[in-house]
Amino acid sequence: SGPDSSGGGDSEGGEAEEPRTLTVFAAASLTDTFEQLTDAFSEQHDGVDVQLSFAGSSDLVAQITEGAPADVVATADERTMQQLVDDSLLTGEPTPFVTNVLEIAVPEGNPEGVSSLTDLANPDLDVVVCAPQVPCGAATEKVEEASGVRLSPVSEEPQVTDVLGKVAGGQADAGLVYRTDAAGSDAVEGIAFPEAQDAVNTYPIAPVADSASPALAQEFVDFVLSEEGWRIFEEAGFTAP
Amino acid sequence: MTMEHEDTAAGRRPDGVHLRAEFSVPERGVSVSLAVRRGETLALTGPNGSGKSTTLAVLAGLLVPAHARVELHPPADATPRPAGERPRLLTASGALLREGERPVALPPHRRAITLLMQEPRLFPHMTAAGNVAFGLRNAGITGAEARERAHALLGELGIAHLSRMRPASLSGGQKARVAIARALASDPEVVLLDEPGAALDRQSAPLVRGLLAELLADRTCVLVSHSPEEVEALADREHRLDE
Amino acid sequence: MTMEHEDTAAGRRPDGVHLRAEFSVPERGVSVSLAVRRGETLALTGPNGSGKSTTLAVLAGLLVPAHARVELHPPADATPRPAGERPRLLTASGALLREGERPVALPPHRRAITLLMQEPRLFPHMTAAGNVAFGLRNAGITGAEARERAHALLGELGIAHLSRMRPASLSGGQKARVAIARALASDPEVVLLDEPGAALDRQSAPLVRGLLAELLADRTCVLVSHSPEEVEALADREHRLDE
Amino acid sequence: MIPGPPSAPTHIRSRARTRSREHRPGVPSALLPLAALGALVILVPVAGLAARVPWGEFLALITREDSLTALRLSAQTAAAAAAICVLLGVPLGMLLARRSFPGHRVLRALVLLPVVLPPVVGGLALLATFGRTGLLATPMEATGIDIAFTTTAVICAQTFVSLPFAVMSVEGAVRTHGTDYETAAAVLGAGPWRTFATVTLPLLAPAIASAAVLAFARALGEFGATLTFAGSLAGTTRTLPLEIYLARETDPDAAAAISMLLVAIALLVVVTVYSLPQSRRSHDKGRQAARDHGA
Amino acid sequence: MIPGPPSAPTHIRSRARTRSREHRPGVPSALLPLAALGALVILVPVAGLAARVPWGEFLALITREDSLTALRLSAQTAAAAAAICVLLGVPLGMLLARRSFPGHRVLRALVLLPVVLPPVVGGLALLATFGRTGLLATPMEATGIDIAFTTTAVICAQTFVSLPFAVMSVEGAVRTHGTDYETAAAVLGAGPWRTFATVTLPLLAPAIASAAVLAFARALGEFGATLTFAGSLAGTTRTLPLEIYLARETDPDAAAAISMLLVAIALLVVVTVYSLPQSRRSHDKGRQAARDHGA
Ligand SMILES: Nc1ncnc2c1ncn2[C@@H]1O[C@H](COP(=O)(O)OP(=O)(O)OP(=O)(O)O)[C@@H](O)[C@H]1O
Ligand SMILES: Nc1ncnc2c1ncn2[C@@H]1O[C@H](COP(=O)(O)OP(=O)(O)OP(=O)(O)O)[C@@H](O)[C@H]1O
Ligand code: MOO
Ligand SMILES: [Mg+2]
Ligand SMILES: [Mg+2]
Repeated sequence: SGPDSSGGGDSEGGEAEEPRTLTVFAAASLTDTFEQLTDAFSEQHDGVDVQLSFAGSSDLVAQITEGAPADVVATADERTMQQLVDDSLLTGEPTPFVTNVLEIAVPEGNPEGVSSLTDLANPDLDVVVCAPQVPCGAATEKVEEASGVRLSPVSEEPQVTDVLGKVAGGQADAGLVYRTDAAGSDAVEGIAFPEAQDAVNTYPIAPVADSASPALAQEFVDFVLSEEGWRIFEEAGFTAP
Repeated sequence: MTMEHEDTAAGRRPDGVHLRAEFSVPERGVSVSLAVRRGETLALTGPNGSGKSTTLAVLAGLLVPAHARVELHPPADATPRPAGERPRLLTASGALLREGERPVALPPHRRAITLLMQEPRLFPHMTAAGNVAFGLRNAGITGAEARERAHALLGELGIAHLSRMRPASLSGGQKARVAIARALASDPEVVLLDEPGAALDRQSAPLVRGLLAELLADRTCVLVSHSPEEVEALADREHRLDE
Repeated sequence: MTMEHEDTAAGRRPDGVHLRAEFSVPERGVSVSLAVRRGETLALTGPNGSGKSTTLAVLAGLLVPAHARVELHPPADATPRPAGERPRLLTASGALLREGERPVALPPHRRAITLLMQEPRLFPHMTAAGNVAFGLRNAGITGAEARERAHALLGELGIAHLSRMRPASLSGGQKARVAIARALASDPEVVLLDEPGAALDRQSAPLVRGLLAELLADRTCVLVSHSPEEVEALADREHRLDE
Repeated sequence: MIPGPPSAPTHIRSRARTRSREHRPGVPSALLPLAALGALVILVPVAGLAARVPWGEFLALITREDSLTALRLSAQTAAAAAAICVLLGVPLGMLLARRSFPGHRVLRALVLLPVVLPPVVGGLALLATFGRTGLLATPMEATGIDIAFTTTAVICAQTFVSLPFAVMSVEGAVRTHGTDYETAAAVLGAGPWRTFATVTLPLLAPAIASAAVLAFARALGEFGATLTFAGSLAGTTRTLPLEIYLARETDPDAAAAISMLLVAIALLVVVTVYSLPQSRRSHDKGRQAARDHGA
Repeated sequence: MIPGPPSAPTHIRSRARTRSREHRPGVPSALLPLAALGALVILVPVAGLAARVPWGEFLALITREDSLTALRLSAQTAAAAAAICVLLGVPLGMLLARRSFPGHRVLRALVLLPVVLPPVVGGLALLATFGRTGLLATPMEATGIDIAFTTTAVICAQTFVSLPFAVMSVEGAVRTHGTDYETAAAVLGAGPWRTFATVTLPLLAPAIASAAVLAFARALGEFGATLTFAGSLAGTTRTLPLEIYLARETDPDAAAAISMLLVAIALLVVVTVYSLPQSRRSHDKGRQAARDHGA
């Protein structure tokens, strides 16, 4: 908890209030944006110490199910969030706050000259994608079905960051990642393709039922959904839900 | 059998026997029956492999034969032991018998017997003096007194100048002397010595023998030796094992 | 120094000296100069710590003193060695000298010398016969012949019935005999024996001594012993070290 | 079936024993609670995991094709990695234990690095070395070696993370063992090779078995480095841990079941290896040492 | 400062030596290439990683507050985990080496399970045990203990994955060591405790140092179980590996730099521990054994 205990101008008011802590569990793909969000949020809420914990969405869900002290949770897809809804671990319905679409990621300079999804069907290219079990892989499958393009990847990764890593490191010639991932990396170029619109991934956020400071949790959720929050997401390449 | 236990449970033998053993270790072809009187030194001799070291191991509690009887008797005029102190009575299977209790095996360190093994294994991480002091500490003598006595004992054995050496830098005979000092340091009630003089040189052997004679004078001892001189000088009686 | 190397490079000594050593190990207070003639058994005696085992270690190559001269001479009538075979010549610092080359230390296993250590360390994972056969195999004798010879040798030492036992289940004296058999099995040019008889019983000692006398008859040998009988029976000459 | 006689509990059997019993120094009883606690620290979570397994469907879950494919791949790669670890780890462990050379101490510490590096970073390190833009890219291209996304890459990753354990356990054993028997062999005329083959290796057998088991276990559980360096393709690079990780997303029951499969293989291999005669020798040695004093 | 005499290189010093040199059995030279290959398998990837570090900004990257916070947390938790591993691992290793009891062989294999389980699964196992719906939920609630997502949880996760290494290395050493010296102590009248304190422990010191180092290294590199069981909260549960993982996505340079920091700590600790006098004893013992034969 933060050292600053001087009363700030925030909603719950009252003097001599203790430094308050808010714990936010967020999907790994939100690392950058949530760190920025938190900085902005803390500026407006004096004496609030926001703790961020990043992991894969299904890890977050498992942790909250086992009693992790989270106040807010944001996952990278609706299916994982639904498990928390089913277990009644959230207050209210989760709210979608951003969406994300796939892009083709190629190493800097696009050495193989990839320009469309069809190019990825070239058997000479080493293509990596997400496995169907994870959100980005489910999206990849949808794209394949909708477009009729059959990919034969050399690897089906369990996390989108692993796809990105292989392309960024030059190990693979191309991969399918989220637009935000491509935008966030200096070592890859993102190539948008029209079929991506067939598989839009939605990120939901919700306050957690067990939260020690439900009001503050709701404030954070509201901030994420605010205009100011949106600007941060937009800059990172997210699209609106 | 149980009857006998009762007999000896009183523990005092009018015939002055201090230590009595009767056992056989069939898998080694060893079968022994012997008794040692209080203060007596019994020489245990016999050819290689006849069971001398095995006998000492049984007496010390390192080997517990399936059928054995080992008894250590308190002195005939012993004052009653303070409550809580166990009678030092080992019986069938090397076990301690207390009235109304199931016999339990008495481990080596509770037998008031020290054994100088044929391969004595000096502690490699202690100096010569440290090794000797180890024996003393088990008898409750610690600190400066232990160091002093260890040094004195090593001196009597002619190796005072080596007291700060580690076993690894001692010669065979020097090690043997440290081992003798370590075994005798704690003034044990009963001493078992397995070929203590085998590595000693011609000059030292008689000196060490003299010292041993002194130390063993009124101590109960079983001495294994192949040297007629040693047996002659130290033992009151000889017990021969044959193959 | 270099001159001397040249001198002895020829290697044949008219005086029949087979093994010559001159060295000092100041940190152990040992300084030795000795020569053994071909086929001779030299007894090395002296008090504990006088440097007997140290001397054997230097001869065998386990210890290389800073300043030392160890020479092993080929027989005077030696036929020229087949090309490629190295002359067995050890010189300053226990090194092998070949003309035009820098001296290199000659490791123990290249010295055509076997050593029976004071603590002989039988291989725990081999049987008694296996231990003896190990010595034979180093001399190129393998398979059935090695087994047979090992068994025979153990028989001569009176422990044929133990040939399939592991060292851990042998008595002290039995181990000592296996170690003797192992050291002598390979018929080495030079044998160094460190107190071979120390653990033997009164009956066996003379028997083993007889056997050793036979085996050492025309072999070059350095024998460390504290037993006057042993020295008397086996040695042609005695060299005393003093502290 | 005709029932055999009821097997007597140990303490009764020992009363009726006909062979002698040796005193074996043990463990001070005051330490036993700590030992028990140590065992619980490991066993309780494994029990917790087992409690999550839907045992009714266990067989169905682990015999799915995905699981079996991953199982086969895992068994093969972990065995290969363990073999390489023994082949390279025994010499390296011996070297570290027996020779001193400049940089000895630093090398000994460097050998531990794959343990310290989080496996994902280990995978990145392998990419930075053997990857297409890595340190060795030029020589590898020249020789036409391309291990990216192959089973070979899996074995590489597993070897990298497991080798330190093999080296450490061999080194420890060689040090503790000393050189007494090797010296005895040398003065009997045995050269370094014969000594190594007939004295060192047999005496080290239990330690080598331990090293193999440790390396195999570590390789079997390897996840991060494999994923990062080799990828995850069914039948080629997707080992059991990767399969578990994926299954967890959609089917936690299957994930728990496959984890138990991993546990079962490990138990099987470990119990088997430790039951081999040569890997028990040091145990016997302990016993024999006790016996020795009765000799 | 007055310059001292230039220190002579080793081979010259040895020519002019005044002390005797002992023959030390070594490693057959034919094995040296394998040992070198083993060392390369480990060193080359680490070099590959180092090549990726932007050394110019290294200091700036590792002294960022995030890095320092994670460093502090990592050092504390890994040290605590290593201490617990020694405390519990020494008794358990001794027990496995010295006592036989029903289920001994299975327990020995079970102890290896945390090595086999992918760390993420290990983390799940811990959640399944200590979590809200876990095996121990009832007793933990009753006593008001709640370790989930605290620094304690980090230490738990690290202990769970590191303990097997401590146990294995102690067990191996105890077995190899035998019981000779303990028997010698017993026949001199020393009870189990005195024997343990004055004979067993000092003789095992090098093995215990190794166990501590291994456990510390493994705990330092722990990632998957920590993330899953303890989460990733800055200052509370986000250790260096988690920090690296986070940085990797956004700032690969920082990730590489922090990895090198991890490597540096590990090297420092390992070299320090192995330089302690008592952890070198077995080394000396090797030397002394050689000397012994000259005695
Ligand atoms: N640990 C053991 N296991 C099985 N048999 C053993 C063991 N130790 C010794 N023996 C056998 O038991 C017999 C008696 O051995 P013991 O060591 O008691 O003889 P010893 O009289 O001390 O002989 P020495 O004079 O050679 O020391 C021998 O035949 C020996 O082979
Ligand atoms: N490894 C060693 N390091 C240092 N000093 C040693 C070492 N081994 C022996 N010494 C010392 O060297 C001297 C000679 O020892 P050595 O073992 O050669 O004697 P020895 O004549 O064989 O004696 P013994 O009859 O007792 O076997 C002794 O004073 C001994 O303390
Ligand atoms: O952010 Mo995710 O849950 O790794 O796709
Ligand atoms: Mg004996
Ligand atoms: Mg000697």
